[in-house]
Amino acid sequence: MPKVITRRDILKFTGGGILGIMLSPLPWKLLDDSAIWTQNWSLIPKLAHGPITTAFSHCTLCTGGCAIKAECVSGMPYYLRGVQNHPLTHGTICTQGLASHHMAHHPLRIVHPHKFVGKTDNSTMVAVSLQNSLDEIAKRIRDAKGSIAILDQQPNRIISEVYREFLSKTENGKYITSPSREDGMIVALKEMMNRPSESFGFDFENTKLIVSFGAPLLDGWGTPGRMTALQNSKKVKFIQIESRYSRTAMQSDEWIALQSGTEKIIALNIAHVLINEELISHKIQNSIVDFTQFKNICKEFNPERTFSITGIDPKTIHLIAQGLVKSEAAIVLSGADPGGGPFDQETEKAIASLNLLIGNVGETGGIVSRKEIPGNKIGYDPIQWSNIPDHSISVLIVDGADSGYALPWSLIEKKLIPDNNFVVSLSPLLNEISAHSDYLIPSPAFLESMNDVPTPNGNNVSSFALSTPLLKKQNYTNDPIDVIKEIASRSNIVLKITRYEELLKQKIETIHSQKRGTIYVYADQSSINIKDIPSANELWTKLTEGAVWIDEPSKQTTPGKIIFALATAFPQETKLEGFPLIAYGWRGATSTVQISPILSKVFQETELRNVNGVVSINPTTARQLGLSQKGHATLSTKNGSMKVIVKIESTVRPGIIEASIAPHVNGIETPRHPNGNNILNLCEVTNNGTWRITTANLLKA
Amino acid sequence: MDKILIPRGLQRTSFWNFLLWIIPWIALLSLGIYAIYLCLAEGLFHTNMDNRFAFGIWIFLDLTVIALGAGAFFTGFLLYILHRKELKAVINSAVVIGLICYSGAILVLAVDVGQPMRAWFTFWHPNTHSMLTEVTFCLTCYLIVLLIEYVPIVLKNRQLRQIPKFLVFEFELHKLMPVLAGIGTFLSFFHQGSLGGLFGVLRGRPFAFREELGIWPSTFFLFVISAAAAGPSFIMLTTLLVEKITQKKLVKPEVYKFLGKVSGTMLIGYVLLKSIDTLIWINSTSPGNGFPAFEFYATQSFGSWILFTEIVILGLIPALILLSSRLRENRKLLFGAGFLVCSGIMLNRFVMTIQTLALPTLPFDDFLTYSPSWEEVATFLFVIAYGMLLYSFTFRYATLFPQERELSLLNGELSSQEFVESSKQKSSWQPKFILNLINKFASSKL
Amino acid sequence: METSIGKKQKYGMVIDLDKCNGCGGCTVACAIENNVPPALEKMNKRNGITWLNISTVSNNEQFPKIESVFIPMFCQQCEKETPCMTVCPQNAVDVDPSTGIVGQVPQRCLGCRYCMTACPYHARYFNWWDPEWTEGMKQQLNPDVAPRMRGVVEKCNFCHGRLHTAKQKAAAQGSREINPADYVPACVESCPNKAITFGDLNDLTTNVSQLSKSENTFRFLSRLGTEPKVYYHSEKKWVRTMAEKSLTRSHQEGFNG
Amino acid sequence: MFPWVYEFHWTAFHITFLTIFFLIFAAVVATVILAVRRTQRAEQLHTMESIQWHSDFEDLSPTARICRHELSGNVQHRMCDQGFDCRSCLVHPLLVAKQTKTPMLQFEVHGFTMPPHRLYHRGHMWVQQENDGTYKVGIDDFGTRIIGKPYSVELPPVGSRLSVNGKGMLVKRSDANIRILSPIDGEVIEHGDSEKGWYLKVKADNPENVMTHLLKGDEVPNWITREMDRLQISFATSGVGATLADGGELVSDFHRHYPKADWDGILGQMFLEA
Repeated sequence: MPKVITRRDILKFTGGGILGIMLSPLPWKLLDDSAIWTQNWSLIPKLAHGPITTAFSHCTLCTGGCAIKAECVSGMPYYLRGVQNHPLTHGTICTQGLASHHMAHHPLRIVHPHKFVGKTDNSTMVAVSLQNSLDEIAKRIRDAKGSIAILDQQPNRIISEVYREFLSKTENGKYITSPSREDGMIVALKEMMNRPSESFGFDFENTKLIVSFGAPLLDGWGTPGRMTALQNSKKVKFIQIESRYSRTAMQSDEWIALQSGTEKIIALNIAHVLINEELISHKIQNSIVDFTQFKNICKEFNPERTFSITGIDPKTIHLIAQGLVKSEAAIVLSGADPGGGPFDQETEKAIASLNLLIGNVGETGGIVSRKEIPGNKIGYDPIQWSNIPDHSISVLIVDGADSGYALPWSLIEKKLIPDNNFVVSLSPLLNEISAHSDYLIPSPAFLESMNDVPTPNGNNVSSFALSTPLLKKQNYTNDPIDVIKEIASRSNIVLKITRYEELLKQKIETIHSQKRGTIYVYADQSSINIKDIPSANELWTKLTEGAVWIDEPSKQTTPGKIIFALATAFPQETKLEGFPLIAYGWRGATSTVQISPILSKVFQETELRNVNGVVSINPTTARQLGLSQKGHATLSTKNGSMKVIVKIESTVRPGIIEASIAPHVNGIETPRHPNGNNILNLCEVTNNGTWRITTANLLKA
Repeated sequence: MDKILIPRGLQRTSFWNFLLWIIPWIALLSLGIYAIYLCLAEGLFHTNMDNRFAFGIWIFLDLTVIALGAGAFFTGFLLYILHRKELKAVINSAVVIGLICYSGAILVLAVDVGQPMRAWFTFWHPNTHSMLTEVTFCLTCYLIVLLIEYVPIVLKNRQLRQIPKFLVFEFELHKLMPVLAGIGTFLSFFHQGSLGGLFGVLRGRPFAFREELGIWPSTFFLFVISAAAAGPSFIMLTTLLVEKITQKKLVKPEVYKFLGKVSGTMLIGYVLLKSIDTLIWINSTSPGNGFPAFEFYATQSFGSWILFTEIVILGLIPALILLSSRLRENRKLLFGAGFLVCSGIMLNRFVMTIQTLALPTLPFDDFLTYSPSWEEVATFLFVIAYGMLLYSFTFRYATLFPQERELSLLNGELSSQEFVESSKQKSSWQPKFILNLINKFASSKL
Repeated sequence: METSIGKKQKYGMVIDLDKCNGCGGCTVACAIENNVPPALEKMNKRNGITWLNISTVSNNEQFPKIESVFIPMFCQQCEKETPCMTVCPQNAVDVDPSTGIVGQVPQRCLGCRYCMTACPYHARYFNWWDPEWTEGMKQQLNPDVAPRMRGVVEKCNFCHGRLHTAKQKAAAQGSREINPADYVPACVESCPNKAITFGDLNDLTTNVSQLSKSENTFRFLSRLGTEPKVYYHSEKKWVRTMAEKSLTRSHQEGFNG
Repeated sequence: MFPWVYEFHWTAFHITFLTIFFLIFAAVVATVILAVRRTQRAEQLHTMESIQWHSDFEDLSPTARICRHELSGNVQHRMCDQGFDCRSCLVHPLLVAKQTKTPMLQFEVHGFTMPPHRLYHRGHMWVQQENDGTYKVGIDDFGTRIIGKPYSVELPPVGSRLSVNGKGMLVKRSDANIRILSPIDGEVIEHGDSEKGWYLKVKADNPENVMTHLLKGDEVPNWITREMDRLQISFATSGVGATLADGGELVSDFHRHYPKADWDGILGQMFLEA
């Protein structure tokens, strides 16, 4: 061994060392591991392992009542699909429904009762205990100077009955439902026929022509699967009378592009043609008490005069009128885009009058009466927003999770007593309305608790199903029914309720005892007559495991005496100081709920649906305003202004501004995000409870 | 301070001046490192590239830089294989520039790919049909060759050469240089070509797609020739730049003229072939795919002027200047033409990358725009700064221009002449030799 | 390793554009099925990941004569000289000869994005960000599909996970052929209007092979000669004319082309 | 790349492509290995010093590489390509044979003492044959004067070997280290010190051919003239602008007179160090 270590030795050692290491498996293993690491690093989630099972339930995101079949891993649903051959949905669920299992994991999920301290625009959320919140709510109810109101998103549920019972025991309680989209016209119709306690639906399956005034029939209306099946059957002709080139307008057989706000004029113009061309039978004429009066009103709406305002060719009106009478069965529908708000009552009446004039009520393929779900209590009817006096509500409890995308906060605010109101939100998520509340009590998220699914709007027969929980209920959530129970007991109101499940069982017992209808069982796709089910318990089991009860159709009756009570004069032309602003949204995304973050695929990554803060204008309007594609602009109305992005589309009518009321960019931003300002807040809410047209200006920013 | 590292007899600015010169580049380098860190550690969302504009400024500049760095292989080829001794004056500089360009490009590519740790997969399961495989293999090999070629330059540093083994190794390696130059030429031929082929094979991009000649699209050959044309011009320009910055004469004027002539010869061939290729593309390839070629130029920003500029203004004109020995005599024209050549190659690479991606393919596509993010620009500035530093250090501590020592006479010309005058009378010896030398240099125009 | 059992298949689709109402159900179902993460705040149409992207295209008329059509665009599964496959330097794109499906191997993908520039349909998506789900949503990922990491390219593979499951099921039943009902991609299944027909193009009895031969069925950029296996169908003449056009149209229109 | 990885199939393409790639890679590696092997062999054969000199010689300025026959006026222009080793030069004997002039002997050249009985090496070393057949080697007057007073001198130990153009001595100064080339091959048998003067006594390997390559006769004055030129150029380019002639006499101690000059560069050039 050499005594002195020379440079040569060091070099030899280093060189040999490197060579040795290179020949060993170490560097190659490390190289390989580096690649494996990039495939498995902590940034990529680990997939769940476990048994794959199937479960059935129902979507409760909206009132559509769609059945869902869930693929689950270790009991956790990971993929939802429709139930094949389902009699109501025809195996379809909508885009939101596909992702409804995500809702429990929404980034805006609330996991503790909160109160909001400070002014609305910059309030802070403070966690509070449930007991304190309940005490405070009860105290405010006891001390209320004005009325107590509950806003119910999905009426006709069992909990709706509890709400109504609760309100009936308060002084001046008001039961409010969200502006209904599917049956706005039905309300008017019921009023004209004076049959308030009856339920009506549309016998689409037997109809030949549907004339729709802006109803988003092919864009999530009613039970979406029913409408798409109807469209695919090609047995029905769709005529869409709408100002926007909406999805429904696009898919309809005919689109009549009217000027927004002239729906009433067109309806009465059609009525005029029907009367003028003597297309109305004497029987109908006789049943209408104020027919002469109506005839006189319609005279004002002659084709020549209406043409000057609507720009719709009289020939087109003539053809529609002819079609309504000549086709075997026809239905005239109303119902605007959910973001656009409901029609005013006059318009609804004018549209409803067409159905009465052609006599389709109670007829096959027309508007039919349906039997109620057995055991549904009637009474303490909902009140329309327009019928609530301004500044009259002291305490408002908002059920569910109204996103606020289809109900401007300004409308609610108008009805609240200024500076002395109290809003409680029972929502699983922080959203537009719950962010405006004083107290927020987290309720179970979708598919976390057992719920009943009543008849979807617009259906011609009643149905009942259960939304069986697919997800574990979180212990921080409070069922609204328990909250109401607690509030009642603290405000000295005695309710005759037991546990929610008991109520459900009672309901099912009643259905079973009536021996009406059939159930459709999802697992084996079989139909069972209710009479063949031995016990209510078995019906309960079948419904929880995935089945829907469908009522038998009711025997139809003719309308009887009809009073139109319409007093519409031909509108004066008014000059607008700006452009009409038409708000629009998408059923589901703009109705009652927030959307799953995965819906960002549709809003953000395909731009298939515009996000909140995007306005669309025609190229001519763009030139007029000097705006460019995807440019920034300021949209201002009397109510304020906000920054928007301009989209230039030839599909938009020249001279109007279409504004999207879809969710915030990817549906996961906080509602009070400074840029997430809701366009709805710019809309002017009229005394009719609508916000259909606002005058707005668009300036290049 | 660092005098013991500076080659004997070469005048270099003081260490403090040098420090002042490199500090801004180090600052830029640090900014680039930060940008690279962001891209590698957090993801490529730091860039403004997207799914439609999947290649951005990085790929464009990589192609440009590799084309300009072609001087290394082409000079090596001319010197070692064709024995054009004139080029000995710039070969070291060409090798360093080549090394900077190639290593910089590879570094940017490593940032550009989403999973750089998997880069070796290409060697493990290569798709031999892919032009990118060819590029990867050749670039890797050629970078190794360039590094080996760079080693002698470093080993000849004044201190390192004191170690006998190093100097002997350098000497032996230098004797084998023609082998490496040959391999380098072969590799460069293929990767320059494959880089052109990258876009030429894109059947789905009718703007870039070209007919095949053998197994390669025509852009393969166009890229090789255009790189061979641009490389010498770029060496010409960089050498001039170094001369301007250091205020020294580094190479003899003949070298510049020769580089210009080489560049011009290659360029005229390129312009001819490019014109033929364009005509074939306009009349056959593009309409054959259902895309009338003129439609590609229908958009406002990329009109047909771009084609005219590329072929005529930045192609034919500099080629004619460089081919005329009379015009080459004019320094301004010579370097101006060199600049046009480099710009032309840059424009060509821009058209092939950015314009190709900006143009729509589907009938309902939009024309796309893209502007790089600061991270993308900073990453590229990193390469510039890295190149500047590597070149500066090499220039300071190694001999990049063998003629510099001789030519430094010209700097000392005045004082030498004064000396000659005075010594003629006073001294007993006659400095004939130095007189000859000075007269010889003074008579040759630069 | 999968062995190809039974006869050679050539899976393809026909999309009836007249039926598509642009609801986006297919896009969402696809994302859920294939574990595509939701968008982050900065994501948009150009840098997000939608294996199935829907574009709106309108005729060149003015309001109210304007007509629009929705075009779902995703990997067209090119049969011949598959542009993305030939360019991938490390064989991360493969075409399964037994099914004709163009697959992407994200575990081998380098992220060079050359395939994306090669694809004329812009049907390939790069993971510019790390995938992000909320904690709960991570529990709800499809256990059959591996999530992708940042820096790799991904795209539609006709729901390869479902094909795999169907094959396993067939194998368990001792069958050499999968039951066509067991293998339906998520987009096909979720379409409320049943606008997408899926199946074996080689089997002349299937709806899809018959529809693909219909007079009003066309393919985008078929003139490039890559033989895509995704067909489109429309009774509207202007839609078919639009599909045949090259670029001029969108330049002239300029708006939301 | 291997058949068992991901259903890989060999194609003609793969084989061609990979063959080319690996051939190239092998060629590159082989080149480097060859260079390393040659270096090792040079080490074993003790040819390192000569190779080193060749490398240095390549880098010398052309002004320093003038053939001795140009100095003697035998030819007009000629550059040495043999590393100043006329023993291996094929042209040298021919030119010697052509030589007709009788050499003119000079003791003093431009003020430098250059005794004609000594032979001179281009690295400013003289060689003088001793009576005992050994050779004495030292730095010439020109060299001594430009070095000035050295800080220290390292001489090769007795018994060590010298080779022509290899390292002879190492002169250390505060601002420069200069290695001085050995003029002859042989074994060191004795050396001087600061008192006796810095010389080496060498036993030559091949006494017949020891001095063929060294300058002699009237080559020396011309050589010194050229060296003066080179020195002046060095001064000029180092920016001092000094003139060698100071009132007609060459200064004896350059170093003391021009302390600001780039002495490192000047000495390196004058002692043929690149």
